[in-house]
Amino acid sequence: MLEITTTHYLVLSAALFMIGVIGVMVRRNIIIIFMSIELMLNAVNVNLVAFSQQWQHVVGQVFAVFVIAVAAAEAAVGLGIILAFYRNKETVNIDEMNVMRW
Amino acid sequence: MSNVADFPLLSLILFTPLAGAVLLLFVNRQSEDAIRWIANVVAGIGFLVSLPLWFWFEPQGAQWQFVERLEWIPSIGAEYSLGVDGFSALLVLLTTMMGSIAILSSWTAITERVKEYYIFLLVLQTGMIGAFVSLDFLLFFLFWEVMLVPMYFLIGIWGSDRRLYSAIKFFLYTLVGSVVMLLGILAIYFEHHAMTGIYSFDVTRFHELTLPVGLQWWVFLAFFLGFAVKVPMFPFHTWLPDAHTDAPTAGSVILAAVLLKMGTYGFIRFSLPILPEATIEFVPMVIWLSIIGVIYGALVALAQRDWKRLVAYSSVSHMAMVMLGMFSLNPVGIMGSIVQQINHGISTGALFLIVGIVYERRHTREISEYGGLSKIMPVYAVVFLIMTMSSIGLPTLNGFIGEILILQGVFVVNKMWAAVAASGIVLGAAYMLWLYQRTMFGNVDNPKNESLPDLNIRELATFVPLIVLAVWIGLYPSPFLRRLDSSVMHVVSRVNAAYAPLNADGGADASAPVDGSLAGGQ
Amino acid sequence: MDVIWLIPILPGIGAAVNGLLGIRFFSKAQSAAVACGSMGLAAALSIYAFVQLLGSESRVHDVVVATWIPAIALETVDGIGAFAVDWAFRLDPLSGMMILVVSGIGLLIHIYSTSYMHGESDAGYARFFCYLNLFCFFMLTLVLGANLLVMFVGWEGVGLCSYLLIGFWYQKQSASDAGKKAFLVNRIGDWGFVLGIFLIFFTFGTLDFREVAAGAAAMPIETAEFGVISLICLFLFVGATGKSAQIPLYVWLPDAMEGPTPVSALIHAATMVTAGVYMVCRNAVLFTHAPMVMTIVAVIGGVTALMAASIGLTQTDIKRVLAYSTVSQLGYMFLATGVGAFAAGAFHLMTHAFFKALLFLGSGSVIHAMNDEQDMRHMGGLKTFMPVTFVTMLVGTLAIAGIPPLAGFFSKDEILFQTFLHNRVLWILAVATAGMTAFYMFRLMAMTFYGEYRGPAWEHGEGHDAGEDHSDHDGHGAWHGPHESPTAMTGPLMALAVGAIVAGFVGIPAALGGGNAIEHFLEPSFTVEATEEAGPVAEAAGEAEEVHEVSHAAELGLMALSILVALGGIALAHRLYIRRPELAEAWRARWAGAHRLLLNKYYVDELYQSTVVRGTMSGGRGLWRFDGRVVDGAVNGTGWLTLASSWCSQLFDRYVVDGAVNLVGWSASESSFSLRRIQTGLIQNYALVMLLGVFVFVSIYLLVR
Amino acid sequence: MAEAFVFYGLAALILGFAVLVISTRNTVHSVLYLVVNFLLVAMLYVMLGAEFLAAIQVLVYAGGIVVLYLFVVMLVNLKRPPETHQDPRRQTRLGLALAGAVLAELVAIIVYSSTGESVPAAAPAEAGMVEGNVEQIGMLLYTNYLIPFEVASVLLLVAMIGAIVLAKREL
Repeated sequence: MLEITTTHYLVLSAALFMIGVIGVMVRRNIIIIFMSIELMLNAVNVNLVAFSQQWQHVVGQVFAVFVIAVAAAEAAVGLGIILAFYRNKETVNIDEMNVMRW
Repeated sequence: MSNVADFPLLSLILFTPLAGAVLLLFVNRQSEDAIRWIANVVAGIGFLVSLPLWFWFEPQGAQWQFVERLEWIPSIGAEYSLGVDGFSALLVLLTTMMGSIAILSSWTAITERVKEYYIFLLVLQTGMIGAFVSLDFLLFFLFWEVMLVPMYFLIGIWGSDRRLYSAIKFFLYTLVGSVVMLLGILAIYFEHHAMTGIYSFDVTRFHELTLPVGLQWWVFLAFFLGFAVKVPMFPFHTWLPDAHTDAPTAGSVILAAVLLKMGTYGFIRFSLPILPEATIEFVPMVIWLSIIGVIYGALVALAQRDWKRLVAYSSVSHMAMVMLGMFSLNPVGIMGSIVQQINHGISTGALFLIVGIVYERRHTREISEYGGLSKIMPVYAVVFLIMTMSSIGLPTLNGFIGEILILQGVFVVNKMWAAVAASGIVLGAAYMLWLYQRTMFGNVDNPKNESLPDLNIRELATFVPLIVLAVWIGLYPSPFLRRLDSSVMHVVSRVNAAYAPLNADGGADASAPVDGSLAGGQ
Repeated sequence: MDVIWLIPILPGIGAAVNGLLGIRFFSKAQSAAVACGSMGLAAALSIYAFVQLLGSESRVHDVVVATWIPAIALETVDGIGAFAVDWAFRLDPLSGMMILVVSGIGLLIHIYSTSYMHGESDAGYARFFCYLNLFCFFMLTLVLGANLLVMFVGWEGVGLCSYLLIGFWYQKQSASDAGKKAFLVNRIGDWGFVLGIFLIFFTFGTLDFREVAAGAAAMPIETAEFGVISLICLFLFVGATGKSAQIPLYVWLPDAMEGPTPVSALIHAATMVTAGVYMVCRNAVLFTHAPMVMTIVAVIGGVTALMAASIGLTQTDIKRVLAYSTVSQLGYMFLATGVGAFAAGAFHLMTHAFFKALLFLGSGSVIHAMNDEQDMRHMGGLKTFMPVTFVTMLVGTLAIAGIPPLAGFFSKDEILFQTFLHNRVLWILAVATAGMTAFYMFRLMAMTFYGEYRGPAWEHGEGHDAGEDHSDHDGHGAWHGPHESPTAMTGPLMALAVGAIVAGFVGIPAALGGGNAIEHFLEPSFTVEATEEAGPVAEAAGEAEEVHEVSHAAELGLMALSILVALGGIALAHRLYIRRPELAEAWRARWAGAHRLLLNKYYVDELYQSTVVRGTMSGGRGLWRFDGRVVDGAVNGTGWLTLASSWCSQLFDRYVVDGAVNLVGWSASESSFSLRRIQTGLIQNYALVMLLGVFVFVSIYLLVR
Repeated sequence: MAEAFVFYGLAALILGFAVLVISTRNTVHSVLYLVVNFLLVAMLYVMLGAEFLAAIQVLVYAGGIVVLYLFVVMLVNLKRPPETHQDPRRQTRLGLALAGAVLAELVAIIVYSSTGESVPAAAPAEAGMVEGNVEQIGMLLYTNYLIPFEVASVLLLVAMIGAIVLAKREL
C-alpha cells in the first residue's frame, strides 16, 4: 500500500468526481453547481495525467490541456447564461429554473 | 443536307412554343395586347421553323429523318430521341399550323385571364409536337400526359356552360386510357429486356421485335384502350361532344385538328408495327366498331340542335372512317387513313372556327337561333360551304382523296364492310347539308341576326390557309402521298405479309379469287 | 387536240373570276361577259377539237395533265396491283359529241340567262354565272374524264352545282329543300357508283375506261350467273339512277324545278341528268357482258318512262310537266341502253338535249312573260302575245312527240325499233309512253298558248296580285302584261329550234335511206379496239346489222305505228283541251281516283318521307338518346359508381383507417400526459436520471465482467 | 515512502477541500475553497511529472476561471439567500445514495482491475523523455494535434463572443 500506483490516483480521481457529482445533485445555487462541474473536470484531468504517467507518454497531458480549454469555454458561456438569467429572474436558484418542461 | 442533319431542327420546333410561354410569364398581365402579339408571333415563328420539315424532308430518304439522340435517364435506358418520318412530319406541320390558327382565332374571343390562356395554348403546342416527334416510348408518354393538363384548364376555365363537367370527363377518360397504356408500354419494355438484354424504350427497336402472341394480345388491348379513347372510337366517344361543345373555339380546333390524331397516330406508330399478330386478330372487332362509329356518329349528328355538338359528332364519324382505313392493313387504306387524318384536321378544324365566329357574335350555338346568314354574311357563307363540301368528301377537295382511298382499301379486304361504311357518306352529306340549310338559307327570321358583321380580315386569314390546303390536297395530293410512302410501307410490311416482299413478283401471294369466274385474263 | 383539258378549265376560270371578283366588284354586263366569254371559248375549242377528231385517223385521243393519286400498292384479283389515278382526259366520238352538246347548249343557255336573270342584284347575277360556269366546268370534266375517278369528280361536282343552283333563291324554303333533296338522293346513287368503282379496280386493277373495257372483253359474258361484272354494272346503274332520275331515285328531279328556269334547261334537261346515260354508254362493254343487268336497266328505263309520262298527264305546273317529261325521256334512253342500243341511247340523249332545252327555255320565256306564273291554269292564249316563243316551242313539242322529220322522231324511233327486236313487252310500254308524251305535250301547248287568256289582269303602270314573292327578282318592276321576251332570250330559242329540227338528220336509219351516221361514228366508243375481232360485242353488232338488213319492212311499219300513236295523242289533246275543254273536266271527274293518284305522283314522295326520311331522323334521335342515356349513362354510371364506392371507402377511411391513426395519436397523447410528469423541469432530476444510467451501466459492467 | 506520504496527504486535502466547496453556504467561501483545491491538484500534477500542466492549472484555472467565478458571484448580488426555495420534487437523497453507490462500484472496479503490477508512478526521469515535458507537449500540439488545437481556439473565440452576447444588457 505504500507504493503509490496508478490505481491510487484513479481512486482519488473517482472520489473527486463523485464529490463533484454530489455537488451537482444536492446544491441549488447554480454557481456552486458550476463549480462542482469544474471539480469533475479536474478529476478527469487527474485520471488523464495518471495514465500519461503510467504509459510514459505525454498525449494524456495534451488531452488534459484540451479539457482545460473546454472548461474555460464552458465556464465563460455558463456564467454568461447565469448572468442573463439572473437579470430576468433575480435568482440563481436552480429550483426556480423549471420552465423547460411540457 | 449534311450540315442540315446535324442541326437540332426538331428540338427547335419542339421548344419554340415553350420558350414563348416562358417569355409570356414575364409580361405584365395587364398589357393584354402585348400578350396577344407575342403569342401570335411565337406561334407564327413556330410554324415557320417547322416548314423545313416539308422542304428538307426527303421522301425517298431514310425512314427516320432529322434524328436527335441524347441520354435522358440512362439508368433505365430512356433517351431523349427525336425523329420524324413522313407521317409524323405532316402531323407536326399540321400541329404548328393549326396552333397558330387557333391562337390567331382567339384574339377577341378571350378577354379574361389572357396571359394564362396563351401560356396554356403554347404549352399544349409543345406537348403535341413532342408526342409526334418522340422516338422514345417513355418520352412519348411524357408528352402525351403533358398535353392533358393545359387542355383540361382550357376547357375548365375558358369553356362555356358545363365546362367543369366536360373538363373533368375529358381528363378522366384520357387519364384512364393512358394509365392502361403505360402498363402496356412497360410490358413491352420488360419483354424487350428479357429478349435482348437491353433496357430501352426505343420505338425503332420495338418495331423490329417479335413479341409472343399472348403478350401482344394483352398489350394490344391496353394500347387500344389508351388510343381508342383519344380517337375516339365508338363506345368511348362520349367525352368528345361534351369537351368540344364546352371548350373555347381554339380549344375545339386544337382538340379536333390535333389531339384526336394522337390516338390514330398511336395506332399506326405503336399498335400496328409492334403488335402485328394481335392487330390482325383484332381487325374484325376494330372494323365493326369503326363502321358502327361511322354510321352512329352520322345519325346522332343528324339529330343535334346544337351546332357545335353536331360538328363534334361528325368528328366521331370521320375519325371512325380513319380507323376503318387503318385496319384494312393495306397501303391504300392506311395511306387514306393518314390523309384523312390531315383532312379531318383541316376541315373539322375549320368547321369549329366557323361555329366559333358566330358564337362570338351571338353567344349561342342553337341552330334554330340562326337562319338566312347567307344574306348577311356572304363571305362567311362561302367559306362554310367550301368546308362543308370538304367535310362531306366532294371531289376536288381534300376529303374525297381520303375517303376514296380508305374505302378502296377496305373494299379489297371485305366488300360488305366497304358497302356499309360507304353509306356513311350519304348520311354525312345529309347532316352537313341540313345544317347548312338551317343556318345559311332561308329568311333572316331572328332580328338579332340582322346586323351580324361578316368576316373581318383576321378571321378570313385563319381560313385562307385551310382553304388553300383543302384544294391543294384535293387536286394534287402527290406531294403528300409521296412523303407518306415509306412510313406506310413500313407499317404494312409489319402487319400484312402479302405486301412484305413488294419488290418481288407481286403475283406470288395474291389473294384467292372470290369465285371462279373472277379469274380475269386466264 | 392536246389542249382538250382547256375545255373544262375555261369555264372553271370563268367561275373563279366571277366568284372571287365578280360578286363583289363586277357589274352585270361584266360578269355576263366573263361567263359567256369563257363558255364561248370553250365551245369554240370543242368544235375545233371535234373537227380535228373527225379529221384524224385515230378515234381516241388521250391527254394526261398530271398525276392525281400516285401509284400505291393494292391487291386485286390478279395479285398486287397499283392504285394510281391520273388527271387524264379523253376525246373520242362519244365524249366529242357530248362536249359539243354541253358547251353548245351551255353557251346558248348562258346567253339566255343574261336576260332571264336580269332581275337579280349585281352580286346575285355574278353568283348565278359563277355557279353556271362551275357547272359547265364539272360537266365537261365528267364528259372528258378518261377514268372513272375523274368522271366521278365531274359527277359529284355537277351534283354540287345542281344543289347550289336549285337553291339559288335560298331564301325560299322550298328551293333550299329541293336542293338538299337533289344532293342527297344523288348521294345515294353515288354510294352505288363508288362501290362500282372499287369493284372495278379490284377486278381489273385499273380505273381507265379503255383498259377496263379491254379487261372486260376478255371475260366471258355472264348470261347464266350473276357474276362480278354484273355486280359492277348493277352498282354503276345504281349511280346512274340517282343522277339520271330513274326509279327509285327520280323524286328529286321534279322538285329541282325550284331553280331558275335556265338551270332547269341546262342541268335538269340537257346535260347533267343525262350523265347517267352517258356513264352507262361509256361502260358499254361492261354492260354487254352483264345481260341480266341489261335487262334490269331496260325494265327500269321502260317503267320509269311510262310512270313519269303518266304523272305528266295531270300536272299543271308548266315546269313540272317538263320535268316528268324529262324523267320519261331519260327512261327511254335507259331502255335503249338496256336493249344494247347504246348508240340509239346516245343519239336520243343528244336530240333530247336540243328539244328539251328548247322546251324549258320556252317555258322560261312564258314564265318570264307571265311575271313568274308557272301554273298553266292561269295561262292560255299566249300565242298572240309571244309568237316567237310559241313557234319555237311548237317545234320542240313536235320533236318530242316524234313527228318526222324533227329530231325526236329519228332517235325515238331507233329506240322503239331496237326495243321491238329485243322485248315486245317493253316495246308496248315504250309505245304507250310515246302516246302519252304526245298527249301531255300538246296539253301543255294547248293550255299555255291556245284558248282564252286566264291569267291575272294587268293595267298600265300598275302592279298585280300574282307572284309578289318573286317580285324581288323581276327586273320589270310593274308588270305590263304578257309580252314577247327580249332578243337575248328568243335568240337561243331559235337556235335550239333549228337544232331540234336538224339534229336528227345525223341518224337517219337505213330503212329511210340514210346511213345512220351517228351510230357508226359512235361505235368505237362502245367497243374495244377493232383488233379484237373475236370480241363478243363485235359479234353482237354484226348480228344487229343482219337484223337491220332483214327487217326494213318491219321497221317502216313500226315507224308508221309510232307516228300514228303520236298523232293520236295529239288529236286527243286537241279534242280535250282546245275543242271541248268541258270534256276534260268530265273525264277528270269520272276517273277521280286515278287522277288524284297521278296528281299526287303515286304518293312516292310521301312514301319516302314517311319511311326513309322519317326513319333516318327518328333513328338519329333514338341513337342520340341512346348516346346520352346508355353510352354516356354507362360512363356517368361508372363515375357514379366510383363516387359511391369512394363514399364507402371514405367511411372506411374515416372510421377504420383514420380510427387506427387516431388511436395511435390518442394513445401517444394519453401516455405522454401521464409520462410528462417525469418531465419536472428540474435540471437536477434529469441529471439524476443520467446518474441512474451511469449506475446501471457500471453495475452491468460489474456483473458481466 | 515519502512519496506515499505526500500522496495521501494531498489526496486527503483535495477531497477535503472539494467537500468544502460543495458544502459551504457562502458562495464566496466556496470559490476560495475551490482555488485551494485547484492548487492542490496542481501539486499532484507536479508529483506525476506533469509540470507544464501544473502551470496551466494554476494560471488558467486558479488564475483565470476562478476569478471569473468570483466576478459572477459578486455581480449576482444575492439579496435573499439563494437556496431558500426548494422544489418538493427534487430527489436529493436518492442522488446522494446513487452517487455513493457509483463511487463504490468504481472503486471496486479500479481496485479489482488493477493487476497489482506496479508501474512505478513518478518514475525517475528517463533519458530524453522528461527533459522536455513542455517541449514534448508543444511538439504534439503543433504537429499531430494541430487541428484540434485550432478548433479549440475557435471554440474559445466562440465562447467569448457568446459570453459577451449573453452577458450584455443590450446589444
